[in-house]
Formats: sequence, structure tokens, C-alpha cells
Amino acid sequence: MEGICMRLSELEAVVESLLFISGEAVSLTAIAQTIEMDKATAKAIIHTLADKYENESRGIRIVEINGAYQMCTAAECFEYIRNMYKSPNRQGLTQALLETLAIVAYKQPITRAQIEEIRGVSAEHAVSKLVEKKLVCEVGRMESPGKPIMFGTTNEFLRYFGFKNIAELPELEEASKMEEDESNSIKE
Amino acid sequence: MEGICMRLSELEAVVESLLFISGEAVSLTAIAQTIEMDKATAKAIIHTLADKYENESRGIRIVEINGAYQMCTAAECFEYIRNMYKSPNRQGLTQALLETLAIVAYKQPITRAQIEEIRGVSAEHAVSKLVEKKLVCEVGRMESPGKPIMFGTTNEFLRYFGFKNIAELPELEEASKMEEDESNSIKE
Amino acid sequence: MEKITIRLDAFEGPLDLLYHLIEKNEIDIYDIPMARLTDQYLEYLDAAEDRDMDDMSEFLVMAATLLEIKSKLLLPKPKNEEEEGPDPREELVLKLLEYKKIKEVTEEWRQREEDAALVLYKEADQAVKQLKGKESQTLEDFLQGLSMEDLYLAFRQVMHRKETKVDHVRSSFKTVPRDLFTVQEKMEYIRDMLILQPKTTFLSIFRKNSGKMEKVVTFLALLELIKRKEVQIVQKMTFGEITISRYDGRDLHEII
Repeated sequence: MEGICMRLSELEAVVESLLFISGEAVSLTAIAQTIEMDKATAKAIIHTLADKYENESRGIRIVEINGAYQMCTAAECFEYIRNMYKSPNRQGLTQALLETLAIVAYKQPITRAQIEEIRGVSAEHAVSKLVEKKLVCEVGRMESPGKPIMFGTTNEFLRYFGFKNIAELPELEEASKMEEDESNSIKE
Repeated sequence: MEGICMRLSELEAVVESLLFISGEAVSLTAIAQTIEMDKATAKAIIHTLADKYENESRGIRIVEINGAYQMCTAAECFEYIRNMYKSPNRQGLTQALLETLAIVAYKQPITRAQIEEIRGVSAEHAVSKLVEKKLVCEVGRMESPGKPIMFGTTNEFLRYFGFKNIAELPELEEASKMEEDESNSIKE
Repeated sequence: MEKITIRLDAFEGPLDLLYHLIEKNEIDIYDIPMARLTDQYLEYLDAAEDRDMDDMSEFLVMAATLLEIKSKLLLPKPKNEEEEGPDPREELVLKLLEYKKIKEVTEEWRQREEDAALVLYKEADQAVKQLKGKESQTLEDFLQGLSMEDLYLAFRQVMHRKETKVDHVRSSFKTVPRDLFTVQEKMEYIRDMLILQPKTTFLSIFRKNSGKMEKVVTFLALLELIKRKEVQIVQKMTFGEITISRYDGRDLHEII
């Protein structure tokens, strides 16, 4: 019994060092392989560690991004870090970029023409800006004349807003129901 | 009293986040300034944190380098990290590769089937690995059904061993003689 | 109408402007008074200061759409149809609803954006870049000091095995195994370790469960690194812990 406990806490240390040293999110698969454990065990170890950080109000945290894990600083320490690096506040996205990004996030994969259809304005600038910021990327081509490029969101997008994955996006207001109500009311 | 304790552990978290995000050694002066404490207090906080890592056998450590502090991985975890980042193709020469290379060197030109005949196991992986490493290459086709590819050693191979050409390799007769000697010695 | 100054670039586009008008006038989106909305929309366009044609075109297209819907509503309905045809406003309403949903969710996202900005991610450590950077392997690295004699021995061994049909696995125990550990390889190991831990202890360079041979080779590698002035070792007192760090260009007497 003690042997197993020892082993688990050793593996926890290994996971900690892996997440610490990596500058990007490390996939559960890679972690499991490295510690030579199945994914469920690896996941349990990561979560134990993450909970520990949280409960002890440590200066570091572990976040999940699309089935991968990344170590980051605790939000409470932000002011101090900013003071040390004298870094300016992050500029938020403009409304145009934010709207375009939201459309891509909810409707992906989506073409530029489809985005323009929803926003009612050209999306050329916004899409290329979002691609440049690595919040959006090409995910394929549509099987239609001209084979237009389809866009989707990136992991950087998830990180930027603190989402775990696309499924976690806040739901849009019930669209179908409202549309029904609406068509009824129009027909009345 | 409790207030001070709270404050101290908060600062400990800040120091932790600072050392984590920096990725390099941070001077005691910079840390003290950032947490708005005198150097002695800052040092005490850093050491408390460092001791905690050590005592709890964590995956991360804090080392002092010329009056600056750096967060790094624990030595115990090194093997795992190295394994994760060193891709398997960095592996050195395995026994299978060594034997296959030796056979090609002394029996060239030789087909894969002939190598397999000698070693008694499939040579597919070994041959393609050696071709990839540019130690072995195709040198022609055998005039027999199926015209199998024949392999030989490369100029890189000769260059590595400091030979000008294949003729300089130790003679085959000598080889078979030595084999006899060897089998004698084993029988003894 | 009161005199107002309007900048079209304050709006994200025609839909945004329409949305603004609807909110401002508390119009029921499901029953839009087309005449009123169209008039107001056109007034905004008239009053706009920044009437750059490029920016205007999208607004003008919408104006045309609004006028079209308005005129369709004015047309008398065909007599023989008892049921009403589709409401000419329907498409516009659907678009506005769709736009509204996006607009509303972005408000929530603003907060998330701010909160998430407080969390910082480290860029890939220099250490990891160095570890990864050494990916491409030279032939020398790959062959790990293999000599012609090694190759010859391997050949002899394999030919012998074939003739005597000795079991492949067991026979390899009989022969002298090529050193699994080379000084070169171990030097690389220690270098890698010092990338991750700029300062480490003497004991930690030896792998857990390493055999005598591996320990000796590791030690030789360390001596070689010291000789090449790649690392420095410090022992503060007799029998004290020995620390190993990368050579920083200072000679030993300067440190002590």
C-alpha cells in the first residue's frame, strides 16, 4: 500500500515537472505515455495536483485546454508580475473582431462569406486579423463551387478566454424556439 | 499574528508565480522590490518555498545562482522529461542495426532476403533505418526472379570509419578464420 | 428632427445600426414598423459625417433592402389567396435575431477576456528549446563511437550464430556486449541535465538503479566535462554535498 502511495506521489512530481518545463499545453496522451500509466490514472494525477494548487492558494495553477494541460500563474498574482515586468495592460479585441470571433466559434467550420452574411459587413479584415492573432485558423475547404476556405477557432482562442473546449462555450439564446415564436407571431 | 501569516503565504504564492513565469534566474533585489519587502524577508520567503518543494519531494525546485533564484525541475524527474523531449529516432545503434550493418558491410552487395537468411529475423526495419541514416544504400538489382534490390554501404559509412573504399575492410577469409577460432574457444 | 452628428464607424455595420435603432425606440423586433424604421435609418445615413463610399456601400445596400420590404408591405395582397404569403420582413427579422444573439454573447466574452488576461502562460522554456533543438542527430552521435573492430566482431558473431544455429537471444549473452554506455553519451546526458537544472548535485547525475559500469562511465563523463571546462563542481566542506553547474567562466579560486 505504501509502495503504491509513494509511486503515485512520485508520478505527481513527474507530472508537475513536465507541466512546469513545457511552454505549451501537454496532451493527456503525452503525459500518460511519459509516466507509463493509462490515461485515466494520468488524468487523476493531474487533477490531484491541480486541486492541490487551488486548495493551497499557490502562485501557479493548471488549466485544461482541449484535453491538454498547461501550467499558468494564479490570477491573484497578476498585479505583482505586471509590476515586475512593467508590462502594459493587454488590449482587448475590438467589437468587430469579437463579433467575428464569436460567429466563428459558434458556427465553425464557417466560410468568410457565411460570416459576412451574419454580420452584414465585409469580414475580410477581421478574419485575417484573427488568423494573424492565431485565434482563428483554416480548417479545410467547403465542397462547393470555388471551394471556399472554412475557418475554426484555435487552442489559443480557448486560452484567450479561459474556455476548456468548444463544448464549454456559453449557450446562445435558444434560437430555434424564438424563431418559432417569431414566425407564429408574424403569421398571426 | 494571523494577518501576518496570511500575508506571508500570499507573498509566497507571488514569489512562486514570479519564479515560474520568469523562466530564468530572478535577482533577490527584483523579487524584494516586487513584493515590496526588504531583502532579508524576501530571502526568507524564497527559502521557505524552496524547502517546501524539497520536503514534499515536488517536481520543481528553486536553486540559487549568484544571488538570483531560478525555478527548475527536480533531478528525480529528469529521466522522464528527457524521454518526453528526445524523440525515439535519437536512439543510438541497437544490436539489430549493428548486426545488419555488419552483414551489409562484409557481404555487400546483398539483398534484404539474404540478410534475413543470415540473421534469421526480418530485416525490413533495420535496413530502412540504416538507409535513412545514410549508412546503407541501394546499389543495384539482382538478376533473379523479382529482381530484388541489393544494398551496400555508403561513402558516409566509409568516411566515418576512415576507409577510402570497401576493399580496405578486414578481409573475409580472415573473418571466417576468426570465426573458427572463436567457435573453438567457445567449445573449450 | 433634432440635429445630431453621427459617425457611421461607431456602428459595426448596417445590422448594428438597425439593432441600435430598435433598442433605442423599444421596437418589437417581431413586429417591426417598417416605415418608421426605414425613415430613421435613412435619416442616420443623411446625418452621417463620414460618408466615405467604401464604408457607405454596405449601409446603402441595407437601405435598399429596407425600402423594398416597405414597398412590398404596401402592395395590395392578391385576392384569391386566403392565406397570407410569407411576411416580407421575415428574412430581416431572422438576420437581426441572429445578430442579436452574437452581440449579446460578446458582452459576456468581454468579461471572460479580462479575467483570462490575468492568467499568464510561460513561453517555452529556453531549456526545452535546447533539449528539442538537438533533435537532428549526427552520424557520429548515432554510431556512438562504433569502431571497425566492433563492426567486425558483430559480423563474426552473427555468422557464427548462423552456422551453429544458436538461439538468437541467448547467444548475445555469450559474446562481449558492446558497452551500452559510452562516455560521449553520458556527457550528453549530463549536459541535458544541466540545461534543465542549472545547478545539480553530484549524486543526481547517476541514474537510479544504474549498474557499476554505468556509474563508472557517468563519472568519466563528468571528469571529461570538467576537463573541457563545460562544468564546474563545488564542494564547500569535506564530505559535504558536491554541486555541479555549468562553467561560468570563473576559475575555481575565484569562487571559493
